[in-house]
Amino acid sequence: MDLDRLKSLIDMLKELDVAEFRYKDADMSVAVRLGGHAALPPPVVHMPVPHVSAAISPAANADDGSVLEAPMVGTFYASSKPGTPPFVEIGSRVSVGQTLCIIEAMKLMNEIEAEASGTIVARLVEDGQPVEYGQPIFRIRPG
Amino acid sequence: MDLDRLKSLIDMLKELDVAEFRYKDADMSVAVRLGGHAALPPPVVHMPVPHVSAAISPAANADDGSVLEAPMVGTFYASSKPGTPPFVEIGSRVSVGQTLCIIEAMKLMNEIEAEASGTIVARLVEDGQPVEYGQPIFRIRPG
Amino acid sequence: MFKKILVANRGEIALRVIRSCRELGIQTVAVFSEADRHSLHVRFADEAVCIGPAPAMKSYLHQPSVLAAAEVTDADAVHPGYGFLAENAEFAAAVRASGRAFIGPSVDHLRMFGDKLLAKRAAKEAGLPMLSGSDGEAATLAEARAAADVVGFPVILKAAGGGGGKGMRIVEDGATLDKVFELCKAEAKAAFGTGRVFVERYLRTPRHVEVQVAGDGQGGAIYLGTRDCSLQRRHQKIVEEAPAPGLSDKLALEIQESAARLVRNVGYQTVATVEYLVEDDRFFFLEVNPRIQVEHPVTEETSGVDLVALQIKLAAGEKLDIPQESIKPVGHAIEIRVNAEDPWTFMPSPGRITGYHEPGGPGVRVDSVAHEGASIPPYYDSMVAKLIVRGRDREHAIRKLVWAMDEFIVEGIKTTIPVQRELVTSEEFRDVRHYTRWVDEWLAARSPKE
Amino acid sequence: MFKKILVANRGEIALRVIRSCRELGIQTVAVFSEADRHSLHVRFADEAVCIGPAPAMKSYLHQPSVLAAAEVTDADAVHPGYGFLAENAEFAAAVRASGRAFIGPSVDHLRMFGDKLLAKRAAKEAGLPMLSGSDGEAATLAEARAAADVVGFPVILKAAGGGGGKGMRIVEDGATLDKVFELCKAEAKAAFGTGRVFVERYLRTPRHVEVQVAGDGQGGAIYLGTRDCSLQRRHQKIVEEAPAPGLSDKLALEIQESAARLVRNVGYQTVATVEYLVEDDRFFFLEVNPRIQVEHPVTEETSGVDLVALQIKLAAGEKLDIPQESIKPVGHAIEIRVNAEDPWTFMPSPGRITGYHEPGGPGVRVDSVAHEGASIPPYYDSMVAKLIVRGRDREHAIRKLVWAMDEFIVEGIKTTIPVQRELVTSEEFRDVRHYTRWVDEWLAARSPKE
Repeated sequence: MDLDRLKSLIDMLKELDVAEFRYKDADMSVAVRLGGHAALPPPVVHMPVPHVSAAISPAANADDGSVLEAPMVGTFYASSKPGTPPFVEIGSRVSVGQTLCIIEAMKLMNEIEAEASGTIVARLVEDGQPVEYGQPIFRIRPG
Repeated sequence: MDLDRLKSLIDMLKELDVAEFRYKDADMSVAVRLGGHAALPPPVVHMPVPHVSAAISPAANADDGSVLEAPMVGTFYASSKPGTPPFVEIGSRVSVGQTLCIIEAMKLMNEIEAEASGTIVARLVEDGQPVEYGQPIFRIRPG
Repeated sequence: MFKKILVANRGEIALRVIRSCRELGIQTVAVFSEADRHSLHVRFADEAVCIGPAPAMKSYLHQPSVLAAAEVTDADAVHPGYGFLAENAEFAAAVRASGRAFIGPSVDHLRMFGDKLLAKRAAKEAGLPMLSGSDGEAATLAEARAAADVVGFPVILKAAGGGGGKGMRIVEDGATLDKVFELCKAEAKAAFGTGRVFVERYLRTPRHVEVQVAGDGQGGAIYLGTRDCSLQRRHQKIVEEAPAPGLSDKLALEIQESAARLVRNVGYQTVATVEYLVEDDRFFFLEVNPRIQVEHPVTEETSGVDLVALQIKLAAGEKLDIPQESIKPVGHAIEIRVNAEDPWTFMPSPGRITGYHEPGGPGVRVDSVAHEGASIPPYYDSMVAKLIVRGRDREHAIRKLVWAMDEFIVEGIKTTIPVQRELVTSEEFRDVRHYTRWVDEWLAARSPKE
Repeated sequence: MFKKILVANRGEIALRVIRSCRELGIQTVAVFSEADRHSLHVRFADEAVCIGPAPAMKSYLHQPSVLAAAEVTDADAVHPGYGFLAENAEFAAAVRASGRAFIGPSVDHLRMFGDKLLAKRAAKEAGLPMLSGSDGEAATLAEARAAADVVGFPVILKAAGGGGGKGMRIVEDGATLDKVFELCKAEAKAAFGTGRVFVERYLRTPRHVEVQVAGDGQGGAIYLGTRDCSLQRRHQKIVEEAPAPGLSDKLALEIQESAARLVRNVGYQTVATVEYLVEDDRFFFLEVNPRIQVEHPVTEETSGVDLVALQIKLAAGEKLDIPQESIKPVGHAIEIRVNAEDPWTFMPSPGRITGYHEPGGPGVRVDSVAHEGASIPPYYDSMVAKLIVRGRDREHAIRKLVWAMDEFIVEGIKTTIPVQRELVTSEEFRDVRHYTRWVDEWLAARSPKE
């Protein structure tokens, strides 16, 4: 390996604003990924933003089924009325179109329905808690 | 494995802001991934600073001998007086302690001497030009 | 005073509102689209709610989401910033119907100033000088022809629902008017929901002069100085200054008093801008912007008044505690809108900022949420920062501005700084010989192929 | 006026000087050590010269290199900033001997104010109130004992060559004085080149009040307002404000007039700061700083005068064109020095800045060369930025400052912001009950183990 030639190569790649480079011939192979441009550096924001959802623990393992996200901002209700049983429980089998919860916004009760059939693995929001757009509310194992 | 060469390689990769590097040939293979903090991202300064040395072309190939840098700020003179022959020419053999040029600062004529013997490969500054600290002024092939 | 304000906006104006709230001791809620999750306005608010995906129609413009965010965070007031829902009477009504304060004017005033014909009527009643024209709607081609014949061609045909440079067309002669009249009405109906149009005299080389005013809805109204925003590209302001240069003291006083009179006359409560065209020492009412404006900082820098704090206090029902006599503008301020655009084609240049340094030192202010590593998303306006300088006088402010622009580093995206630098160092700008269409003509002359 | 100024400094003050030069239309030369090659002060100068390796002794303090840089770039003046060579009479003489202007006072005035005994004599001659003490050098232990007995213990033993918090020792009683006197002289000789010392009355809880002055060497001298810098850690200022709070109008006037009198009396030409201790409505002369000071922006923000531009104009021989009557300080300004230090141990925290956002908006000014990706090198002082806020009054300024600190993002290194936030929100600071050693006592009480 010729360090000087290598340096010239990398200098050239940088000048050409190349992010990744792979080369192979009979004698050698080389692969370079250059810092800065390829991967986005972490944004300035490192501290957790005090979202309304801050108190809610994030979803567990990625293989524990798929996540259902809140399609709107509002208040999450697990049952149709206080004191009545929830629409679904952990372990419930659900089918497409079945109501899973209500998100109330501006006095409107929006029934949130299952998009696929499966089994409820986890509920990620407490009854009566606010949710924001895109916030995970259920974890459902398809099938 | 030659640890010193490896260190040189990694130092160079860091300096070049390389994030990942793989290399393989008949004798060896090496893979390096540099940590997020190790690699300095490119500084904001991308435009050339209008140094007093800006007009001077940078040194040529890295294998053309070693560079002698100006040990001080001042004005570079190739000869002892205007009209007299320069201390050294391209191709001159020089020995340790031999005067190579003068850098004048505040009316003081500072004789700059060779630190090792060798052959002058290139003069990198024009007669009468200002030089800054650390600016390459000669390229000398040792021996 | 309010306990918690939801800021229904993004970018620099959201941060600007948060800054004044912090000073006033008011909690803040940011709303953000998925594209803005890492924006600094989100970081600096006390709470933040994601209200939808990146497109504005599904987030910042989606009223139910914004209202629901106010509800779940228990905010007692909503500040709309500028743009988005700031002048939407329906939204203001919905905010108020939900028991919250809308930090802006009454629904009636939003409707009045959102309709150019109603606005003109109110201005006329307050005795403001008007451009001659159809004196109300030109309902038929015959009415438009009659008005144009009196005024003299070219005339300008404007949609009642337009404003801010939108919904208007210059008509050179009667034949053209015959041809475009019905088309204009149809376009206006499609764009603004009302096909009402009117005819106005067309000025060739007017300057855009506006007055910052504030009213408390209780008979109190003050003016806080003039601004000149005549450097416009296609009706979009790109450089603004305060006070408006080149006005005689008499004219400056008249124009400001007339603006305050209009606000007082209609019982307006909160801050607003009354816009005029000025030509040959005469001024004509143009429109009213019933909100905080992008260029409000130049007035803050010369008057010393925090306009956002004032706006919040007025919305909370406080009386105007600033006597007119106490407003004594000092020095000269200029703002440039640093947009992520190609400086010569004005094509948007969204992307990631790879290097960033804001100018600083005496008399330099930057309002921005930009930083190295931040992205300018393609979904919204292209503003990166507002650069505002304050000098002893106009010449000093221009010199300071030029150096501040040279010191402003924004790498990774293109910005409009190069074209603004040429504009503010032009002889025309220095000598105040520019007018509202001058930038367009200058750009056309500069590159004839554009 | 000068054509090209070499700025013999680094960091924010180098950029500050460049900013005023740009406004005045003067070319600039930056000098830099190898550690500062990528610093913004280098980028923003018209020319830049590397003058040596990282250690200051071999670069910024190395006079031949700085002088040679001025020579090769043909600069006709040198601005020394603060620190480094700013108060070095030998350097000022060498600059002038090379046919260039030194933007600072005469060599005589540098020597006068560099020697605390000469400075005190000049102040006394100008009729300034002095702390009682040895009235000149205490050459022998007997003289020191005699002075201390009259003044009463504890006394403070100061080196004539010291200043700025260096070269002084509090002596509690006669036995201690006997023990330390010769040691002090030897230490002074080693540190400052002169072993001359003197005895002064020791004040327990004084405030540090100073006056910004300017003279034109032609009999003209003005004062531009008071500053209070009583929040100090081990004699190093960490928060500064203007005007000094809690002074009666009479005292504020007296203290300022006496400062201008001193400057006028010695025929001083350029800007300076006259420092005082204030206790119980009495003030005592402390020392004169014959240069621009770190905390000059708070005076700029209240007086509206660009002090660096004024300094340059005075060095170019211009007369003082600002009448005393025209200086009418408005509002209140506070500066904090954001240092790269652990906020509680004050251990330096050099390193690379990985995230950076400066606060902005109305009344906020930041003087800094920091940015994301920039490094704070370990070789020089640890300043990252100066944050300056301007408010209607002190309470408003404090509120604004607190929020501006909260909005200041500096990631990757530690900064002093957290301790400064606690200090400026303390009851003692609010009620102006703090004094020069209060921070040290507060810190000691806060963490008894330190």
